[in-house]
Amino acid sequence: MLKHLLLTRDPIDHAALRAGRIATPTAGAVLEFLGIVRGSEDGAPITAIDYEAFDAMAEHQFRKLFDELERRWPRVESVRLVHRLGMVPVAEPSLWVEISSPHRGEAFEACQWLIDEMKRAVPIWKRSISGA
Amino acid sequence: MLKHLLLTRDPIDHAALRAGRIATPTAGAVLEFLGIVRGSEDGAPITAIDYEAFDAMAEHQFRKLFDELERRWPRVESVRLVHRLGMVPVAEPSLWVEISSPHRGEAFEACQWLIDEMKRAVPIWKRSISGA
Amino acid sequence: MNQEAVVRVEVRYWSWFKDLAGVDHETFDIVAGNDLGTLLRRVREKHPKLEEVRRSTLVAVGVEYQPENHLLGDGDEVSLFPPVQGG
Amino acid sequence: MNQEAVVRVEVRYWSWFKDLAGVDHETFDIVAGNDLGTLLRRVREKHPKLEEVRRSTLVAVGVEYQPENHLLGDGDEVSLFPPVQGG
Repeated sequence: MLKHLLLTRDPIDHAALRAGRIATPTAGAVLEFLGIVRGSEDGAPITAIDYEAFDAMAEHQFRKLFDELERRWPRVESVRLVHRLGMVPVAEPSLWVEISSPHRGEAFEACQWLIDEMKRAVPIWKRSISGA
Repeated sequence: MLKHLLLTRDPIDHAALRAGRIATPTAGAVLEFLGIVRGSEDGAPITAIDYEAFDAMAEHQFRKLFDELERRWPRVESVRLVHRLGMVPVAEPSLWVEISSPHRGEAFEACQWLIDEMKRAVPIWKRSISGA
Repeated sequence: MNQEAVVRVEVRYWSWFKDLAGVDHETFDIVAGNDLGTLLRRVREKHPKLEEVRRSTLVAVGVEYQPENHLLGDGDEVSLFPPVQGG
Repeated sequence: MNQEAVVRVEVRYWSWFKDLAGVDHETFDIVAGNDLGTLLRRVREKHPKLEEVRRSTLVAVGVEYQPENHLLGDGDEVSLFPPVQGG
């Protein structure tokens, strides 16, 4: 299984990520998820979210989740995940996840599981920034 | 809710579709699904799938599904679906679906529901083409 | 008598049902007010191979799925097709 | 005696736990072989605001989550942080 992880302070470059996908004759399903910073948090308007990570632990925990994903869904061919850190303005993505697999069901299951587990175990935190 | 449907004999142009996405300050989740023609069908190698549609009925049934999706997930902001028809070579996408919503859960649910319902109700059929 | 008026419907076959019927569409003259089930019996009598796939046949009138008790009118387009396979 | 040997561990605070502790990291000298729970009691005595968020505190040694009976050694890095919020 191809596993790609990137924690980056730069904007997420979809086009490059998508161009980097390796097509195989067995991958019938590709699922992409974008998590995007919304303009309000708990009902109050915000202008950005500042993401902080314990980088070394975050990478380690993501790697463990990738390995567990491979055990649970051995036919998944590729999992790629990019999490942006630092200041992410409203309407820009903070998270990009792509799962490629022979069939649709396993891609949906694995993608949701991975995001759920990330939100349980990967040490990344957010701080809302409001305007002016 | 923005609803966009295209049945086309042309290749699916991801880049243009993605560029056409309208970002809103309330859309926190964007899910994209690509269904791709695999290199084998029932264990035998193939080179392409030829998709046939009863176009008028397919469009009507898709529209009904979009309306029902809106009733079930009223907070979904946008659903866009492109199905390619005619000859689709192996490793090229036949289906592209994008759901945009405030939160992740409803995007995953609505996307899977829409594809399941399409496979139940929308009159599109496939014929495997093998080489030479 | 009025109920004996004859109307014409078009029957269309899709996907490999075209091969089973040997045509992709044809017309049937039926008694006005007949239902879909009555037409389907005639279609299956004419094309026995369609009788064999009866359980996996989907039927629409125009662009809507309809049950066998749906009443047909002049100019209706009736479609018969196998399970759909989009995606 | 051997078990009274003193070792030094670094404690790191993340996210708003830095505000509660007033520092982002500090060192503690502990008796070799002490477990994580013993260290955490000292940390919370020193920083009462961290006692208040005890139930929502996650604790790691190095890059792994560890239970309170995990034994600490010289140079260990212990991290305390609130529930994670990636995505």
